[in-house]
Amino acid sequence: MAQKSWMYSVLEAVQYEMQQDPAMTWIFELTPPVASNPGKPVINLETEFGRKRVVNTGIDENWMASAVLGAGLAGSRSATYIPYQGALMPLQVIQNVAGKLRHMTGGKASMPVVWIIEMTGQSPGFAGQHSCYEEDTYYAHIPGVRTVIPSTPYDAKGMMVSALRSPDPVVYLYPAGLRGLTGEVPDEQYEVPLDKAAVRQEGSDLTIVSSGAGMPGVLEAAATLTTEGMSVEVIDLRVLKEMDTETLVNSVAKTKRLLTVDQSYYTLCPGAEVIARVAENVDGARYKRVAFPDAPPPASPEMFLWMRPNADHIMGAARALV
Amino acid sequence: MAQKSWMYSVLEAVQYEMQQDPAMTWIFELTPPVASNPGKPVINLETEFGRKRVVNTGIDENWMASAVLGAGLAGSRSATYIPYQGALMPLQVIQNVAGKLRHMTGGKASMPVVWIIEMTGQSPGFAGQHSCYEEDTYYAHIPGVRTVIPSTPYDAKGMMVSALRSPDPVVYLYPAGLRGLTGEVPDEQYEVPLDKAAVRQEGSDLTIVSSGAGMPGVLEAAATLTTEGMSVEVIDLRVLKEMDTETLVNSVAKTKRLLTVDQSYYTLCPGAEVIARVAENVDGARYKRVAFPDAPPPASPEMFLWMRPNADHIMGAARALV
Amino acid sequence: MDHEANMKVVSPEQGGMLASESRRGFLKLAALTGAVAAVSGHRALANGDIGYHAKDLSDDKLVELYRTILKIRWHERTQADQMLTNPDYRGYNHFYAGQEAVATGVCATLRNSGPFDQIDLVYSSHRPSGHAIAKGVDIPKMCAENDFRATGLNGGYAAEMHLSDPSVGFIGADGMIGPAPVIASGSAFAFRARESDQVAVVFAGDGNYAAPHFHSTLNNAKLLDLPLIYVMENNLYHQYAHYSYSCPHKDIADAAAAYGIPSRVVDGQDVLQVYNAAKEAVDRARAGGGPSFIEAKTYRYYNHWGAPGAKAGELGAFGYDPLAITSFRPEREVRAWMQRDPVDIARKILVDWGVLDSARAIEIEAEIKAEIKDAFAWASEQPLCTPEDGLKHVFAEGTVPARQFG
Amino acid sequence: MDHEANMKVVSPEQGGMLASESRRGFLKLAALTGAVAAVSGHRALANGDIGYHAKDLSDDKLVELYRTILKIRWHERTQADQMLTNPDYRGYNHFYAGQEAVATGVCATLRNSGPFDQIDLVYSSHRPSGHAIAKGVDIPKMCAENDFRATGLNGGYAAEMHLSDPSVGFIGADGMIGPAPVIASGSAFAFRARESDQVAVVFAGDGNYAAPHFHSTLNNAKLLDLPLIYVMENNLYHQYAHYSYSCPHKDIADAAAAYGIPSRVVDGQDVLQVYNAAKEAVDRARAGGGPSFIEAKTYRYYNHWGAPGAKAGELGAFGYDPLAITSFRPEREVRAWMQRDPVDIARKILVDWGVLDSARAIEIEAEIKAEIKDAFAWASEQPLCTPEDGLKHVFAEGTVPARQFG
Ligand SMILES: Cc1ncc(C[n+]2csc(CCOP(=O)(O)OP(=O)(O)O)c2C)c(N)n1
Ligand SMILES: Cc1ncc(C[n+]2csc(CCOP(=O)(O)OP(=O)(O)O)c2C)c(N)n1
Ligand SMILES: [Mg+2]
Ligand SMILES: [Mg+2]
Repeated sequence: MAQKSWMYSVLEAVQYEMQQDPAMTWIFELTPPVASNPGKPVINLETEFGRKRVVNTGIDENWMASAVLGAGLAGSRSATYIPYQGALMPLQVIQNVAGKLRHMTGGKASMPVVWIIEMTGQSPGFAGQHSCYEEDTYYAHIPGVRTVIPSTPYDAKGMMVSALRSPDPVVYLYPAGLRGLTGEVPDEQYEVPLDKAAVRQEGSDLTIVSSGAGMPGVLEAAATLTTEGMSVEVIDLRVLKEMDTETLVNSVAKTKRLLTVDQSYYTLCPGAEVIARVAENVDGARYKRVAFPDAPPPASPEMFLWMRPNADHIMGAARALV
Repeated sequence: MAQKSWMYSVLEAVQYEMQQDPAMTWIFELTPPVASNPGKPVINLETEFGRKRVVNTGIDENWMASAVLGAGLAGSRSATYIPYQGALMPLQVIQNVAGKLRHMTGGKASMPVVWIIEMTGQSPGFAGQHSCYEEDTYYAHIPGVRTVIPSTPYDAKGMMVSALRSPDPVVYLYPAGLRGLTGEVPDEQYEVPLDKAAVRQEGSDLTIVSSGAGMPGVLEAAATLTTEGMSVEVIDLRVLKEMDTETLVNSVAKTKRLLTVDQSYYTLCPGAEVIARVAENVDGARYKRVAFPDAPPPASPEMFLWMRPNADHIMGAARALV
Repeated sequence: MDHEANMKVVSPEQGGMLASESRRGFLKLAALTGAVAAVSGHRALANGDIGYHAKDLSDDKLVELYRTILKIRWHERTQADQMLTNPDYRGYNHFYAGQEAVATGVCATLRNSGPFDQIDLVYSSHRPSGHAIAKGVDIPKMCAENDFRATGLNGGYAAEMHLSDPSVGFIGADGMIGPAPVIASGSAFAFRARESDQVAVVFAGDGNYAAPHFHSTLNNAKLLDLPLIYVMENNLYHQYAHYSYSCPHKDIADAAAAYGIPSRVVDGQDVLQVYNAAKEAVDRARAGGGPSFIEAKTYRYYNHWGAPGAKAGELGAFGYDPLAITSFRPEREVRAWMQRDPVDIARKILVDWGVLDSARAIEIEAEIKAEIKDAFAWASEQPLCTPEDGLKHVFAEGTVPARQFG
Repeated sequence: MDHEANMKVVSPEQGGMLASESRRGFLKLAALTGAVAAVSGHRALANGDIGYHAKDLSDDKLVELYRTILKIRWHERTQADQMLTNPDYRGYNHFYAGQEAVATGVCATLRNSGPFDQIDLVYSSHRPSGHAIAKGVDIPKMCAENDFRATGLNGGYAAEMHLSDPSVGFIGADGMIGPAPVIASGSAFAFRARESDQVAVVFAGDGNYAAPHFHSTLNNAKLLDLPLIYVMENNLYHQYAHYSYSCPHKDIADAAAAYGIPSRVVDGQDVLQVYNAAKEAVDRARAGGGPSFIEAKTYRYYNHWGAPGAKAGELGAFGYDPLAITSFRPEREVRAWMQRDPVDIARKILVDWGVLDSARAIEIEAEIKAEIKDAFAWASEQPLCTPEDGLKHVFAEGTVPARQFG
């Protein structure tokens, strides 16, 4: 156990699985699978496993995603890291082939593959394509693929282990904005389940649900609200498909107040699904959504930072709801 | 005014606009822009406007969608008909370029383009890729694009006219299952707005909301429920982006019961957004969703027809809610 | 354009054949003459450029090729007849009749049985029945699948466009144009990464040329030296459009050759020409020599989909011409291609080579016809699916919840 | 491979030049010699194959080329210095320094002003500042845009990667690799459909070769004879990978030629070579002769993005080598390319041709430097954006609702 960065934690998981399984492959484009961490050996998958197993390809994210799918169908576990700029280039093959193939073949297709889909870091200044945060919804609508989105280095490693070991194809969303996080992460492999939300804080006045890059702001807001005397329950979805309805419903049955927080666009953001699931199962609750407006992110930091949901926005919405 | 088929109504709209505007183009792949209707002249855009303006291309839906975008940016109104098999091939360029470009350029990019995205007819027997119904969500999550889905020949023509005249890019979803519909459709051009839901039937006990291929089953169910004495309000969304919240909220404020019906997969179906919008604005209502399970459609008609929402399913859910 | 960019060819003149001990060496000339005659007006594609590997096949194996062609042919004809005459029959197909020699010749060069990590993998298309049969899929189970039966090859989930049987290396059909070749290249990538000598084969139509995936597939196959064999079945049309609508090349193989990939054009109606080219490609791939591209010029006797224009008991479909189609194939073109039937060509070669006599050849056809008839009969008695099973197989374990009831 | 598949070239030897009345005819040899000398070890790309169109340019136009190159150069240097020395400066760039001759030579052959339905359109990339300046975008407004100012070219919504100014035919930057060429082909399609003689130009890096869109663009441009000019700026690297990681061709132009598209390789450091090739392509496209492909071999002096490794007041970036990058460019390669600087080459030609003397050339550079400095100064005084305006311009009319407050 040591304090580890997000990327180091993830590559530790991958490195171990690749050491155990000489057939496993990794395909990347821009981001060499390299990570260092104070007091730990540098991990470099490319030099450790060689360019036949760890390959640096051209700018063709659809090939990358399709190639790991083909590798999986051939019996080799395989993973790829898709940079955020190409995050939706592979959507069609994942939606129309990978997600459907097990079912379409009556269970015969096996796809032990992981697509790490980077989401932007939402840095101000880049605009549109380089600051957006929207892939969660697109991927979560696909049946047959487990879509997960860790928000801590601990979960990032544990869910990567589970994803690599899963017989199901996994879309592993990775918000680049969480790159800066570090945490206590065990050295050995461990699994975090691919179907459970996490209750990050218990409370009885209000349930706040978020995921991925939304979590730091939610935790910050919850801490302040707690000091103000509000009893806040915080749920980190972690899994968008299959969403853990039970944890959500149990919480709101208790608090009767649900606030969802998304960095994704308002319309059809994960929070919409959270609210709908709860509303079908809990009577008499009240609801609010904080989300990015249905507008692309502008370059100007003044505009962008005003639009992107933050702790202040969340606290305001929480106070209005309770 | 005459009884007209869906496709005839749509091509009538296109033909007129192309006659008025010699720069306008149409790109197709499998489905020649041809329609006939009893008592009416055959419409054949390809022979009428020639192959420079109306072009039959290879199987490259991303090119088709990108090409009309480029034509629009060059000042030529342009439309393309994407067959359902390739319905998500163009998602990335629509999501990451077209939807963002006006905003990213501070209003300078003009894109008078229409992508007619066919959705399958959901015929039993074809399985997975040829029976699915899922594009609505993917396209509706995109900002900067108007995503509409008519459900009657009258709206199909009127919304096509509006779409072709709109300075905004429009995703015009066309569920092939509605191909069989006919209706009274005026010969002249008329516009149906791109931002208004339609109340198809008024009632006070229950609001049922659906769209596109969901509508025939909803209307059938509503008719039966009405004869049983239930007062059902039926709303046809027609527009997924920007969704007409006001009509939805007003209705449920009255009925306090909301049932959404989607042929799309349950998770993040348009109904989830409908419920979330209403739940944020109406207190004390009850909710239910009918949708396709989060599973690809299987080939076997026995399995498929059991899974696909139909009038019986809708009636059952309505009775349970009221 | 030179298709031989990066390859060494053992031509029949250079020992490849003369040094062979095959008793068929001396027969080759006769066979070639026959084939060339059969090509009639057409260019004798690739004849003589490729080592004549098929000459070394045993009699059994040669007869097997003929039997496979017949199985495919009679599967197609029997199913077409079902569709035309049996109102209860619900199956459909994108018929492969006319193209049988391509699947047969290619799959005969592959490893089709054994452990999954040793057999070769085939990726097929929306027109899969021929590829499936040639790869060794169980025909009765396939018939049951195509008829939506619970005991079908894929439990009734797949039907024609998603047939799959990994146990024989048939990764399966694919309803889309574009993705399959790219995915196949991923299997080839895995083979190379794990140092296996398996090969991946993808069958794709001329329609695939225009898809952006075409570039991805060939470019990465070449860059990474993948053991991928791209078999382009150029049957001249995609749906209703002639391939010249979407491709500036006369030979699509030219497009592949531009990447530096060894590329061949072969007569897709002659199973031995196909075999020769495929053998060369498979040998190269197994030896680490990277990808190959084979363009088989061929033709389908039926229309794009189903049996419109077909008559029960007759081969091929005529006279179907949907309204206002941009580029519909001329009927005389269908008839001309039917003159060079892959069944006839295969039979003639076997008879010329003394492997069979005509009587036995006809007897075999009757046996196969009966076998296929039985397969359809068996299939029609299989149970229908259980509705609730539609919620299975979404993930490896468990079922997903029903949502259609609210 | 022959890049001349479908074209007729008027070589300088065949009348194209000799018949010209240009007083520069006799100077050409001297210039060529100069250029060839400057190329030093490198192959003198395409020299002499193309009609020497640039010889017919007026003095003013030639000086204009030089001025444009300098504007780009000093924009890059000034901005880099801002980034390195001004802690308040928030802008960034994918610097174009080193590649100036490409944008300049190409855009000089285009119609850059007039009604929107008559000017030529340029599609740029994530490295747009050079293309924007060469196409005639207002530089102070561009500087303001890059600094997120409300009065910037695009109101502060765009910043560098989405710069756009349709009024000069600059459709604009594009942050993605892949889509722009396909979209540009759509503009070319519209020109042809409406019988306009406009042309569409797309600038794309070597990284674009591997994108599946590459195939779509070239295939459709060829099939439909589109007035599209694909300018591939091969600066040898995409991000940190040498182009040989993703492309099996030495000359990417070979890939385009395979489609039957007239394709050229030119020395991207020599503005007149670029001009000649672009002029030929534009003339062909306007005359209905369809697409062309120009591969300009060039190099960027800075790293992929921003100014790491750069020093204020100095040209180029050195010594930046991020941890464990697969294929990082060697510093000596940067220095070698800087020996053949596009500013120097352009100046030398103009002086050799007697269009300018050295003193005037230096004076012009000082003028431009001052002009750019003023542009940055003006930009830095522009107002910042109003937060709420982020809800505008989603659609042509109105604003979308705020959603961040719940
Ligand atoms: C992405 C996509 N677009 C459109 C289709 C519809 N479609 C099915 S088969 C076909 C034609 C395929 O032609 P070809 O590849 O030549 O194969 P053939 O039918 O001749 O065997 C088309 C366009 C599809 N399946 N996928
Ligand atoms: C689809 C996509 N994937 C990845 C990226 C990230 N990216 C930005 S620029 C670039 C390299 C581009 O190289 P090249 O085309 O040669 O242009 P250059 O930077 O050399 O001008 C990459 C990979 C992107 N913008 N879009
Ligand atoms: Mg074909
Ligand atoms: Mg480059």
